[in-house]
This record gives sequence, structure tokens and C-alpha cells, in this order.
Amino acid sequence: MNSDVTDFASLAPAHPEVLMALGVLVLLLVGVVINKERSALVSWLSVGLLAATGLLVMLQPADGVVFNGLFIADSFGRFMKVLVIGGAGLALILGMSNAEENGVHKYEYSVLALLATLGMMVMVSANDLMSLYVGLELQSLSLYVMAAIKRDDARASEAGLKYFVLGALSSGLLLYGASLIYGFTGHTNLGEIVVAIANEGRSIGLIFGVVFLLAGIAFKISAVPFHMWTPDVYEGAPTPVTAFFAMAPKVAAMTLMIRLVMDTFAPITSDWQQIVIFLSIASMVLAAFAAIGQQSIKRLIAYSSIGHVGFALVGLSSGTQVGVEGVAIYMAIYVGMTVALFACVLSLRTDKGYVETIDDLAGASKARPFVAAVMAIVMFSLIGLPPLAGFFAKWQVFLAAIEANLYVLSVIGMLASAVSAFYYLRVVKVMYFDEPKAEFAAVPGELNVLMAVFGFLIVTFYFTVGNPLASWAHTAAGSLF
Amino acid sequence: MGLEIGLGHYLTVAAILFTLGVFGIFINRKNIIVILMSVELILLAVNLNLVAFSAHLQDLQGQVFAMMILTVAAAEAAIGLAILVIFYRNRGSIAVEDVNMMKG
Amino acid sequence: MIIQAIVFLPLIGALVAGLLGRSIGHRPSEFITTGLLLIAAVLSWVVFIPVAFGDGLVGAVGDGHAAVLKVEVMRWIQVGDMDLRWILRVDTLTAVMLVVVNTVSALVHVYSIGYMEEDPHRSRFFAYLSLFTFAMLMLVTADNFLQMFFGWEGVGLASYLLIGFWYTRPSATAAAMKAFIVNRVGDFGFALGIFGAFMVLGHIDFDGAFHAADEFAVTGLPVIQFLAWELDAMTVVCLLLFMGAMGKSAQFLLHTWLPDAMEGPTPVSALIHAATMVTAGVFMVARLSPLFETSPVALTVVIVIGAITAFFAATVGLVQNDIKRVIAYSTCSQLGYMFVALGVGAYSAGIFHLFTHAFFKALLFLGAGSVIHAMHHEQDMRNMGGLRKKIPITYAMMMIGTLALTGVGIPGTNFGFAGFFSKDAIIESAYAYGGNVGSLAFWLLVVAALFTSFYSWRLVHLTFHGSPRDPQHHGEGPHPDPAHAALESHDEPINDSNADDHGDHGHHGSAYDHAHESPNVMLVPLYVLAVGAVLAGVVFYGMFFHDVEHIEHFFAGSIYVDHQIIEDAHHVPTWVKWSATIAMIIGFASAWYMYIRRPDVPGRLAASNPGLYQFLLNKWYFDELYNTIFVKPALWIGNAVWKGFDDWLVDGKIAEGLGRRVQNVTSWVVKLQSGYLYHYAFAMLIGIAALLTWAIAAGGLI
Amino acid sequence: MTFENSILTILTWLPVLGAAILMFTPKTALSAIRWISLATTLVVFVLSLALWQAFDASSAGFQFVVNMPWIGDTIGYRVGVDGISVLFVVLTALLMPAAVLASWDVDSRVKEYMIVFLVLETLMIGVFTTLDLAMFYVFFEGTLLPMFLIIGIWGGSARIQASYKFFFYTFIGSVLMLLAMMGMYWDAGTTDIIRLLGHEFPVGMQTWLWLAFFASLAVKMPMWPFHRWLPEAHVQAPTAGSVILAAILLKLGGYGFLRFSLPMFPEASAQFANFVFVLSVAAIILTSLVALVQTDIKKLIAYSSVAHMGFVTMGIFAGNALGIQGAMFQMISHGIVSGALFLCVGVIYDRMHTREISAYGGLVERMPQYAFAFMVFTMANVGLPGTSGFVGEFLTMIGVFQVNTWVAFGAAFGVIFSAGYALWLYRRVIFGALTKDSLKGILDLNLREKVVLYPLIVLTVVFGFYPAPILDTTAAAVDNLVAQYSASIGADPAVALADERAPLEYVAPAEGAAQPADDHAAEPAAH
Repeated sequence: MNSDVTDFASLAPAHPEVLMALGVLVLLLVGVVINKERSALVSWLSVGLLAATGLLVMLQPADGVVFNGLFIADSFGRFMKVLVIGGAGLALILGMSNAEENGVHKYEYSVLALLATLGMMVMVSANDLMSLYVGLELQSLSLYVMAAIKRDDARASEAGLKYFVLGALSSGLLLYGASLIYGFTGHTNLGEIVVAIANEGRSIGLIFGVVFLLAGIAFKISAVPFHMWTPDVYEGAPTPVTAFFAMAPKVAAMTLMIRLVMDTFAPITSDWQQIVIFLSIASMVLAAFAAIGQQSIKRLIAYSSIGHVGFALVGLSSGTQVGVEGVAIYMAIYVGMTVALFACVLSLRTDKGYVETIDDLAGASKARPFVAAVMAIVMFSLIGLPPLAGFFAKWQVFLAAIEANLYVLSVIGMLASAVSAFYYLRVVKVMYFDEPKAEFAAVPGELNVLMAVFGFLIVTFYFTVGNPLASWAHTAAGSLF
Repeated sequence: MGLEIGLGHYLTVAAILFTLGVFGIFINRKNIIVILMSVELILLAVNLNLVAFSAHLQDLQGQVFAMMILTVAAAEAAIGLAILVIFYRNRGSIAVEDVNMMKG
Repeated sequence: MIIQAIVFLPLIGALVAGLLGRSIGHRPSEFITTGLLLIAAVLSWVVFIPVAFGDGLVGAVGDGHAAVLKVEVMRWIQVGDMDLRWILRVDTLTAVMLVVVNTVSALVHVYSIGYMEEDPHRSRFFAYLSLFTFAMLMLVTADNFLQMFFGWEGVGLASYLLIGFWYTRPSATAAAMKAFIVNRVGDFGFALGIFGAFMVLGHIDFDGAFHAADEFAVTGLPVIQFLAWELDAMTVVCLLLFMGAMGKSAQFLLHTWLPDAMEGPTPVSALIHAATMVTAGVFMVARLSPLFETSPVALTVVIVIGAITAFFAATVGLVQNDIKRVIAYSTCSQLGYMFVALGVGAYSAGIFHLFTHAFFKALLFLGAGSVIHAMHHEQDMRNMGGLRKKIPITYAMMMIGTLALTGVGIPGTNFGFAGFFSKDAIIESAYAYGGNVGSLAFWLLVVAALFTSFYSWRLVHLTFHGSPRDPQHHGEGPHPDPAHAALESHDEPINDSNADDHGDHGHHGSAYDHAHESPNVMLVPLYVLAVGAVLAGVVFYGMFFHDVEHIEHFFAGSIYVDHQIIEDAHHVPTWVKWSATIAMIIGFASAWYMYIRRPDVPGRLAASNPGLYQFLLNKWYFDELYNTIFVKPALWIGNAVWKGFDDWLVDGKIAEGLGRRVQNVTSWVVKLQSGYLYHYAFAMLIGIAALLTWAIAAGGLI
Repeated sequence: MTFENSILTILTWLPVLGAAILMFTPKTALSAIRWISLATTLVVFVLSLALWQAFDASSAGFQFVVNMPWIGDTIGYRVGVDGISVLFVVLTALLMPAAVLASWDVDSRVKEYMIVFLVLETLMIGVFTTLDLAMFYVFFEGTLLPMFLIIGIWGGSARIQASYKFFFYTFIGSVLMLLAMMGMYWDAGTTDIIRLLGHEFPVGMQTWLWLAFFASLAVKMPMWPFHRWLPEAHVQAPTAGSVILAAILLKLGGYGFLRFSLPMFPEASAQFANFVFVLSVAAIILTSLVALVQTDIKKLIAYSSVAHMGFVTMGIFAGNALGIQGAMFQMISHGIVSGALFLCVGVIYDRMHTREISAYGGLVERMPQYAFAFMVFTMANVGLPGTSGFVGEFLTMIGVFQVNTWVAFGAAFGVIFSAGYALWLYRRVIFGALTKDSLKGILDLNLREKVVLYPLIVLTVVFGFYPAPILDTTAAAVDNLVAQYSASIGADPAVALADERAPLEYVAPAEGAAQPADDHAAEPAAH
């Protein structure tokens, strides 16, 4: 463990984060000095910064532990960082065309998004309870603000408030757990905690700590029963912000969870498995049923994201490398589908503004055939219907579950996915089988591009990204074992 | 014989504080400010835990952790109040009951 | 080559007339089909003559069982150890059938040119006729069970199409359906019989099967687990096969379709429902005689069914008023005779009767057709009478046919009409069979003979003798039969039968006055058949029944020949030999008494015991019975399963019920999301608590 | 890139290529769209014939095999056909042009319509050509997607409910099969079907796997009582949709049984055989009776399809060459016949826009050619010898008779009932006097309809008289399958006769009882 931080080169593993941090500060200055209406510039610059960081992550792979073991960089972390950065960048792009309406045209928005991303990167690379907490808070605090960034909108502010209160509670839980773990193992460094647990075995205090810690993280990935904030915040926050929430933070938190359970709590697998299975089943089932009752598209998306977290956890609960691999692939595909989904939602605008409820989509297939087609594809993919990407995601995680003989979990999960098909199909039905009500406005260019690209990838997953993604996830998962 | 104050007592106190904080969040039906205070109470409990442990373990990390939590908590409180202000501007109330435009 | 020609010429005719008929016109299709059929008929005689009078079948090879000539056409179904091929098999039995089928068919074709001349769909009609002939030929030349089944169903199809030829008449299409479905009931048994035969004998071609059947003499009879019971395999197989025969030959219980089949044009009735198709069952049993010989039980059943049919059909025939239905029931009854012959083991006698019957029954039908044609499609005998003067030739022909049918002849001499020889042969062998079954059959047949002669003469009297009785013609004399009004409804579809096909209502006025002799194209076939009806018996008596050696040599093993029964049949007491003749005379006398001497008697008879009369008139109420115990329940079950199981239970309760449950759960779950912060926080705490307890409990830390 | 290793790939993906081309054709260029799709399907058909011609029927193994790992270490790109699957490929390719032609007059969203159909063709062909377990599921389940849209978008009045039922019935069944497939992967360590066929699954596991597969295949088949979605889907679907549904999608179930249940879980199959028999007979008898009382032409034919599928399942689980060959033939034949029947219904539906039987009657007056075509297919549906419908029914029944006379006895009732409902339908639609004014002006088959129907008539009759092309193709593969099956359930591999001899014993004289039987087994059947 290298404690000498004077040498910049020795920080190679953390270079992306450093770059990001400096970049954010610069952009903050830029935003302050330039006048408001040029703020689109800041957004594009932020996207550029994210792209640069992402490239740095991919092209300059440097494994290692720095900052006295607070920070670890491995291929698993890199995989997830790329997802985080990609998700964040795409979310920013999604917000470009409609910044004004959604009140995300202020340069603060981009800056906050970048800060949140930085926090997520730290989470992904956290190797110590402290860095974990700091990264998580950096992310959360930025997100609270982003949720409420549309200041004059009551729903947005309520979303921010709810998110903040519950988020604070959850970080309280997490901290309480952290303190217990520290107390009963005597360490805050994950690596040392493993050793300690392995030696001392488990105790009630430790289990308490684990439960609280996982509960705190479960809140971030919005797993049932810590999901209650999700529908409200997703509905209240401006759509681009919702898109941001739906992608990067989930990936980061999921990474954190994986790293903790697979690494730190490896010696007490049987214990955390119970917890994860509980979360998984609860999320899949409740989301499947609750979503059926929704009218608002964004609430629907919220519940669907809850459900998908549940499916991802199916892979995790197997506690095997295949499982981790599965989760990694699942998150990647989930991000891809979410991008396409929000691109569709943001490009369907009637004279009454952006589509809010599912019924607003009626007859979209006639007015906007391309958007409708992509949306339908995404819906089928979210169901997990082959040959679309969503199927291969489910295939991976359930494969892991079956390997771990979690038959009940698998059957429940499959039935839940069958139920969930009900509300996804409803969207398709409204778009294709029902008669059009309203006219739809033209679609902005970049959204068209996004829909085209991700729609294509979802459809042709088996031929295009499937193989490279799988092999990359394989190596990534390998670094945890 | 004076009573020896041990780790257990500290933990108990912390636990009680923590429980109070949590209950403060969902028993309280009046004011969001109270909720913010309850959050602080929770963080306080955590800090107490950490300090107690670090004393017990003869190890500094816990106190460092506590320091960090204090600073972050400050930022958190600031942001929380800011959001609260916005909400008040929009709704003219900070009663907990009124925070339910969105449900289902 | 000659064989293929015989079999496939009709097919060619059918295809030409059927597919091109509309484009080439009616005349050409008539001539093509008829011409090809005539050629086929001549060829089949060419095949038959040497068999009958020469030294056996030309080009035949003695193959195990029979001197047989086989022509392989092509492969059919090869699966596992089952090797099915299209093979034309010709031996004596087939040769006989070829002659019967092709001759009658050719004559009917010729006849139809005259009979159907007014019909707008003639080419279709001739296509069907030729198609039928082809199917029938495939049946008789079958070399394996399945090919026979093919012909079997093929004739069924043709019969379906021809009965329903006048498709605008509901009664016709209904009769067609009934015929097909009732036959299917028989085929249900036939099919199972084939499966069983293949399972028991391991072969689906006849020779292989017969070999295997012979083996049983050595190995003993196999036992088969059929349904719940351990049964003698051969009995099961034979009975199942016989079920098919019953269907096709309209035997008791499965006879109901035959009378209705009279909805078809009269030439069809002559060809299909008298001479050829209905005898397919007889042919099948004869063809499979080696199998049936292995199961006495099955043979007994054959006798009983045959005897009952002969009697039952004759009784019904006594009171029918539709000229065609009378003949139809007589056909049914005669088929019963044939089955009795088969059952007692006198297969040759059965075939003999089949052979002769084909001639005189076809003659009768065509004669009846000629009458109907003369009366402008009037078929109710109560509206005829005194036609003797109007259509003398037809009258003469009908007389010959009647004499042959009633079996006029002098026992002990070689003088008699065709029916005389064959029918007496059967009655004698029935007596010779002895035992309860034998004597039962004997007496039933004798009584049936009496009835036969009665209703035949009744037909002649009502139609040709006496004085005209059609309503418009102010003829004298009361109605000879009561319940005329009651029966109008019953006969309605037949009375105005072809009216909608031939717009000649005008004639209906006084049919008698306009009655006219048929054209030669219709009469010539009658002459030919008449010759057959007169001579067929005396000429072929020898080789079919007279002495065993001759039979042996003639059939050359194509059927099983039971020396014992034939010998015995020749040495029955004299009174037995005379019994049939006496019965015939009694029948004739009573018919003369009731319809010429005292035309009022029948009415009083019927009035005095109406129950019996109605019972017979309504054919023992079989249609009503079947309708009640089969058709209605089937439809009821169908409805019940559809509405009750599919729609109500599966769809309404299970599928959509599940959907409703989901909705319930959903609304409940959505309520949980109250929108209040404290509920959310509470939920989180509950979650924590639950996880803690579970983790700790499951972890066994408490 | 030889014919050997490319033909299947091309066959499978060519339709998607066509769909891609359509995607870039302007939606207003209707005739272009129609002709492109027709051309694509025709090319595929020709290629499939080439495949069949190049197929070596004498070998029981898979041919034209391509096998390479693809996604991770589980899913691979593996294709190949054997005697069982090749014919389904041809059948699919044969009926797609018919479907396209039948949809010539579709006027709403023609572009999407054709695209969806072409995609569907790829998925269907993929099911039969793929040799990878996971990919089988991908294609098998993938067919749901286009079919859901076809019924839902271009369907009749109650289309939405029908499409939902279709989707959920099949989807819920299939997810269980998916789990079973994963279990198979972990037990055998591969998704390569060729290797899976060689793998012996533990008996205890087989039971569960069998049931999971049954849950999916029985619904797809559909077997009684899982058939309720079928009539509804058929009635609502557009003509071409019904054709494809009846002719091909139903066959996926039978194919699944032949490809997985029987060879991979023989013990379980043997153990569940009677269960399947019961359901099959129930299907044959009950659904036939239900068909007897239908008032909707399409519904009647749909129910008759269920009954005919009963023969298929019955034959498959008879487990002897007769039964399985019969089942194969029955599937192909039913594909042609039922497809043609739905085309026939489409013909009059296009003219009258009603499926009510009572709305018709006496059509033969105005439409003799149509009456002829309908008669041929009706008779094939009835199973008249000389039509393709007979061979399948006969073989399955004679095959199952060897195993269980009860089943054969029950199934034989189908012979009666099928005649009942088929002729009843024909009588009410075609026969009778043409009294209804609405029908007075109805026109006979036009050229396009003739081009669609007449070839099918020819096939129906030809396969009835000369089924050898089909039976020979399947023979080797089926014999191999039967040999393995009977070996693994401990029956005598000597197929048909061994089975049939089993229940026979001879009464006196005892010595050399079964002797002559085996002689017969040895000697060739015909002269």
C-alpha cells in the first residue's frame, strides 16, 4: 500500500477521478463567468469531460490501491465506471433538447451532474468505509439538488424534499451500520475487514452492521422495501433528471453492493445471501404488481426500474462469479434500454407538452412510427423477450441463480417477469392498437440518433455487443475473485 | 464504588439516540424541521458509536470517521434547508401532511 | 397392362369429365366416360372368361394361397416393418367383382345419358360415376388392408357426392352426410380391425396375413389385451372388420343410411346402392375368409346379423310406398342373405348371390328409374297404377327383374331365374349349417323370402296393374293404402324432388296421361341386364355352388371353400329345397289377393292393427332412436364442453379470474404508496427490522 | 463459405434482410413492398428446396452443421438440420409465400405488416435450424413478438383480448422451460443440442425438466386443456396470421417434444406417456364435439386443429417408429391442410367480411372452383385415404394401438367426429340453395387465389398417394430416435413388431409360442 502521495504518477489508478475533479472546478468557473444563455456550452463541455474521463478509464487501465487503501482500482471498477460515466453523459445529452422546459438549462445542472458522477466513481472505487461514505454523500447531495433544480415547480421541490429526507435517513442507517462494523472488526478498510471477519467469525453486532449497511445501499438502488422514494421522485423530478437518476446512481450503488458482499462479507455469504434474496424477491414481485396500476409513464418507469434491480439482485444472490458477471451485463443492458426509453419519452411531445400518462401515447405508432417502434422494442426488451437484449440480461442472472440451486427464487422471478409483461404490453397496446388522439411535435436530432443507435443495439444484441460485452464482464467479474 | 462506564453503555446510549432519531422521522406528523433535527440526532448517535469504539479499540480511524461525518452532516443540513426553502416557496407550508402531491 | 387399363380408365374418365367438363361440354364428357367404361367392361370380361370357362386366370402365379396376378403400381407407405404398396391383385374373386362392377357401371353410364339428359350438371354426374367406379375397382383389386380401406372410403366419398348430387335439396345433402357418417361408424371398426390385424398377424398385406393366420393352426390362437379384456385376438379382429362390412353393406343397426340414399338419382341407386358398393362388405368378408374361418364366434355373429337384416328389411319393405325405397329395402334384405351364406361357410354361395343379385337388382332399379322417368319424377306408387299399357317394355323388364328377385324356378331342375339358384343355395346351406343358429337363420330367410315375393309383387301390382290413381287423373277405385295424408310429409322431398332441377311442374298435372316409354339409350341397358337376370344363375350355378371340385378349381383358393357345408347343402331334405319356392308362391298369392282381387284389404289390415303398421312404416323407428341416443347427446356434450368447460371454467374463471386477482393485488399495493414521508420511513424501518430478525434467526445467532 | 456451412445461415436470416430492405422503402410504394416481400419469401422457398434436395436422408445425424461459441461460454452459434427438422424448414418456406399472397389486399400499414411477417419467418426457420438450446428458446419465444403484433394490429374486433391471451398463455408456460434449459446447461455443461442429445440426465431431474418443457410445449401445441387461447387467436387474427399460426407455430410444440422431451428425458417421457395419451384422446374427442357445435367457420377449424394435434402428441409418445413417423407426417400434412383451410376461409371472408356459417350457403352455385378446392381440403381434414390427412392419422393410430388399445380406440372416434363437423360445415357453407341476396354477386377464385390454393391441392393429394418423399426423409432420424428411446427405457429396440408382440401370448399348444411371431418380424411384409 503506497502512502506516498507526493508523486502524481503513483496516483495513476485515481487519475480519472482527479481529472474529473479538476474538470468540474474549471467548468464551475466557466459557468460563472459566461452569461446564462451560453450555458448549453457548459453542458457540451461537461459531456466532453465525461467522454475524456471515460476514455482515460478505458485506455489507461491502472490497477492498484492508493490513498492509504482508501481507493482501489480494478477491472471490475473500470467496467462499472464506464457504465456510470456513459449513463451520466447520455443523461446529459437527453436533457439538451428540452433544457428550457425542464429547468435544467442552468449550468449548475451540468456541474452538479458531474459532481454526482465524481461521487459515484469514488463509490465504485471505494475500498474503505470512509471513502465509501464520502463518495456516496457527494453523489447524494448533488442528486438532492438536481431533483429540486426546477425551483418554481412544486412537484420537483416535493421530489427533492422527499428524496432528501429519506436519503438522509438511509445514510444514517448506513453510517450506523458502518460504525458497528468498525466496532466489531476494528477496521474501516474493506480489505482488513475481510481478514478480521474471517478470523473472528460472525457476531450479532457484525450482522447488525451488515444489515444496516446493506439497507443503506439498498435505498440507493431502490430495492423494496427501501424503494418508496423512487416513484415519487421519478415522477416529480424533471424528466432529464429522472433519466439521470435511473442510470448512473443505480449502477454505482449496485457496484458498491457487489463489492461489499462479494469481497468484504465473503466469509459470511450465507448471511447476506438471505438479505439479498429477500430484497430481490420483494423488489421483483412488488414492482410487477404496483406498476400495473400506474397511469404516469415516469411512475411506470420507476417501478420497472425497481423490478429490474430485483432481477439484477437475483444474479447477485447466487454469490458466484457467474452471478457477478450476470449483474454486470444486466446493468449494462439496463442502462442501454433506459437511454432508449427516455429518448423515446422525451421525443414524444404533444401540443399539451411532454407525454405524461400512458394514454397520451395513444396512436403514437401512426404519428411517430419510428419513435413508437423503438419504444415498443424497448418494452419487449424490458419484458425480457428474446431475441432482444433484455432476454440475454435475464438469461445471465437466472443462469447464475440456477447454478446456485436457487430454484424457488428463479421460479418466482420468472413468474414476476410474466406479470410485469402485463404493463409493458399495455404501452405497446396503447401505441399500436389504439386510435390516435393528439398530434406529436417533431423529434430533435440527437434523440433520433440515440434512439436509432440503442434501438439497433437492443435488437441486434446477439450479433453486435453480446459477445464483447460478455467477455469484458467476464474479466471484470474475475477481478473480484 | 463508582459505576464503571463501559463500551456497552455508550452503545446503548447511541442506540437509544438512533432509535429516537428514526422514530422522530415517522412519528412526527407536524414539521419538516423536526425531521431534519431527527436526522442530526441519528448522525449524533453514529458519531457516539464511532468515538466509543475508537476509544475502546485504541484506534484513531473511528474518530477520523466521526470528523468526516460532522463535516458532511453540515453540508447535508445546508442542502436540506435550501430544499426546504424552495418547497416552502412553492407550497407556502412545511407541514409533513402537505408533502403528498405524488402518491400511488 | 390390361389390369391397369381396367382400373385406371374410369379414373381418367373421371378426371377429364370432372376437371375439364365445364370447358369441353356435357356431351363429350358423357361419351368419354361412358366409352372408357365400356372398354373397361369388355376388358374385365376378357379377364373373366378364361377364369370361368377356360383354364384359370391368365398370367396368374400360384402363390401360396391363390392363383393370383399382382401388378405393382408404386410405393405407398413404408414405415418401420410396415411396407405398403399400391398393388393391383387379381384372382377369381376379384375377376368376378371386376365383371360385376364394370358391366353394371358401364350400363348405368349408358342409361344415365338418357336419364340425366335434362340435368344442368351432367358432366359432374358422369365424373362422379366414373370416380366411384375407380374407387370400387381399387377396392376389389386391393392387395392389402389399407388399399382396401382406400377403395372403401373412396366409394364412400363418391356415394356421398352422388347422393348429394342435387345439392339444392336439403334432404339430399342431409342424406349424403348421413350416408358418409354412418359409413364412418363402420369404418371406425374397420380401421381398428386393420390395426388389430397388423398387430396380431404382423402383416398388413393379405398373403402375409393369411400365412400368419395359417400358422395359428400350429401355434394356437393368440390372445390380445383389447381395452379391459383378455380376448381371443382373431375374434376381436374379425368382429371389428365385420363392423366395417355392416356399415358399408347396410346391415342391421347400421342400415339407416341406405333408404335415405335413395335421394340420389336413380342410376346411382342402381349402381352404388344395389349392385356394387353395398356388396363391398360381402366382398370383404369373402376376401378375408381365411381370417374369419379362424373365429367361429365371429362367423356366428355374421350369420345372426345377416339373418336379422334379411328379415327386418323385408318386413319394412312390405309397407313402403316410394318405389325406390321398396327396392332399397329389398337390397338390404338380399345383402342379409349373402352374409348368412358367408357366415355358414358357403362363401361361394354368398358371392354367387352377389353376382346374380347385381344383375336383377340393377335391372329393377333402372326399371324403376324408367318408370319414374315416364311419370316425370313421380316416385310414390300410390299415384301410379295401370302403367302396363303405357310403358310395356319397361313393364316386361320389371317383370323379369321381379321373377329373378323372388327366385322363381323349379327346384331340382336347372330351370329358373338367377335369383332362384343363388337364394335357394343360401337357404339350403343355412339349413345344412344346423344348430340353433342355423335353423334360426333358415326360418328367418324363408319368411324373408315370403315377404320378398309379397312386396315385389305388390310393387308390380301397384305400379303396372290396376288402374291409374294419380290425384289429377279421375281414376276409379279407392286408395289401396291408408295413411296417404299422413305420409305426404314423409314423401314430400321426394315428390317434388327434381322439380327445382327440372322446371317441368306442368307435367305433374296428370302424370299418367303424359307417361311415355323411355328412349332406347335407357332401354338397351335394361335388355342386357335382363339377360343377366335370366341366365346368370343357370350358367354359373356349377362353378359357384353345384359341385365342390368345380368350385375349388374355379376360385383357385381365392376364397376359403368349406367342402362339408356344400355337400350337406346338397343333401338337405326335399321340403327344405321347396321351402323357398313355396314361400315365394304364398307371397305372390297374397299380394295378388290384396292388391288385385280385394284392393280394400290392406287398408283394413292397417287400420285393424295400426301399431304394427306404423312400426313397420317408420322402419322400426331406428332413425328416431339413433337421433335420441347418439346425435342429440353428442351435440349436447359439445355445447356443454364448449360453453361450460372452455368458456366458463378455463377462460372465465381461471384465465380471467387470474387477471382479476392480479388487479386486486395491484390496487392493494398501490395503496401502500400513500405519499406520506412518515409511511415511507416507517416502511424502511419495518424492512430493517424484518431483515435483522431474518438474518439473525436464519444465521442461528439467537 | 460453402453451400454446406452457409445454406442454413442464409435461409434463416434472408427474410430479415428483406425486412431491412422494406424498412428503407417508402411506405407509400405498396406494390414495391408487396413484391419485395413476395420475392424474398420465394427465394427462401427455393433455397429450402435446394436444402431438402441436398439433404442426405440416409444419415440419422445432423447435417449442414455450423458450430462455434458465441456469447460468453454458454450461448453459441450452432445450426444444423436432421430428418426431423428439415421438413419443417421447407414447410415454413412453402407457406410464407402463400401467406404473403393471401395478404395482398391488406391496406393498413402494409409496410409494417410485411416487415413483421418476414421477421416472423426468420424466427420460425431459426427454431428449426438452430442447434443451441438457448437460441432455440430465443427463436421459440421470439415468435410471440411478431404474432402478438399481427393479431393485435391487423386482427378483428376482439383482437386485443385475443392477442393478450395468446401472449400470456405461451409466455407463462415458456419461462418455466427457460429455467429447465438453464438446469440442463449446468447438468450437461453445454447448450449444444448435439451434445445434450448424448447426455444422460439423472432420472429424478428428468421428471422436472420434462414437466417444465411440457408446460411450454403443451400450450404451444396446443394440447387439451391448454388450448383455449387458440380459437380466439385464430378467429381474431388476419387470414395470413391464422395460416401461419395453424400451419407452423403449432408445430413448434410437436417439434419441441421430438427434439427434447423424447430423446433427452426418455424415462420421464415413458413415465408420463399415459398422461399425454389421456390428454390427447380428450383433445380428439372433446374438441371434435365442440367443433361440431361451432357457428364461426374459423373457430370450427381452430378446434379441429386442436383435435388433429391430439393425434400428433399421441403418436409422438407412442414411442415407436409408426407413431412418431405418423406424428411427423401429421404435422406436415396438417400444416398444409389447415393452412389451406384458413386460406379458403379468407377467400370468402374477403368477399363477405363475415365468418358466420349461417351467413353462407349454396356457394357452389357461384363458386364451383372454390367449392372444389374446399372439398379437397375438407376431405383431407376428415382424413380420407388418398389425401395427406389420412396417412398421418392412420400411422399414429396404428402406432399407438401397439402400445395401448384404449388410446387407439378413443382416438378412432375422431374418425367419426371429424367427418361430422367437416361435412356439416361444408354442407352449410357450400351446399344448399343460394338464397341469400348478399351472396348472389359473389365471385369465384381469382388468379391470385388460384395460385395460392391449387399448389396446395396438388400437394395434399400427391402426399396422400405417395407420401414417400416425407417418410423417407424422416425415416433415418426417427428410427435412430426410437432406437435410443426404447433402449433407454429398456424396451426392445426392434421397433414396431417388438412393441406389438409384447401383449400377445398364445394359448395351447404352448411350445414354441412366440416363435412364429418372430419369423413374421423377420420376413418382409409384402409378397
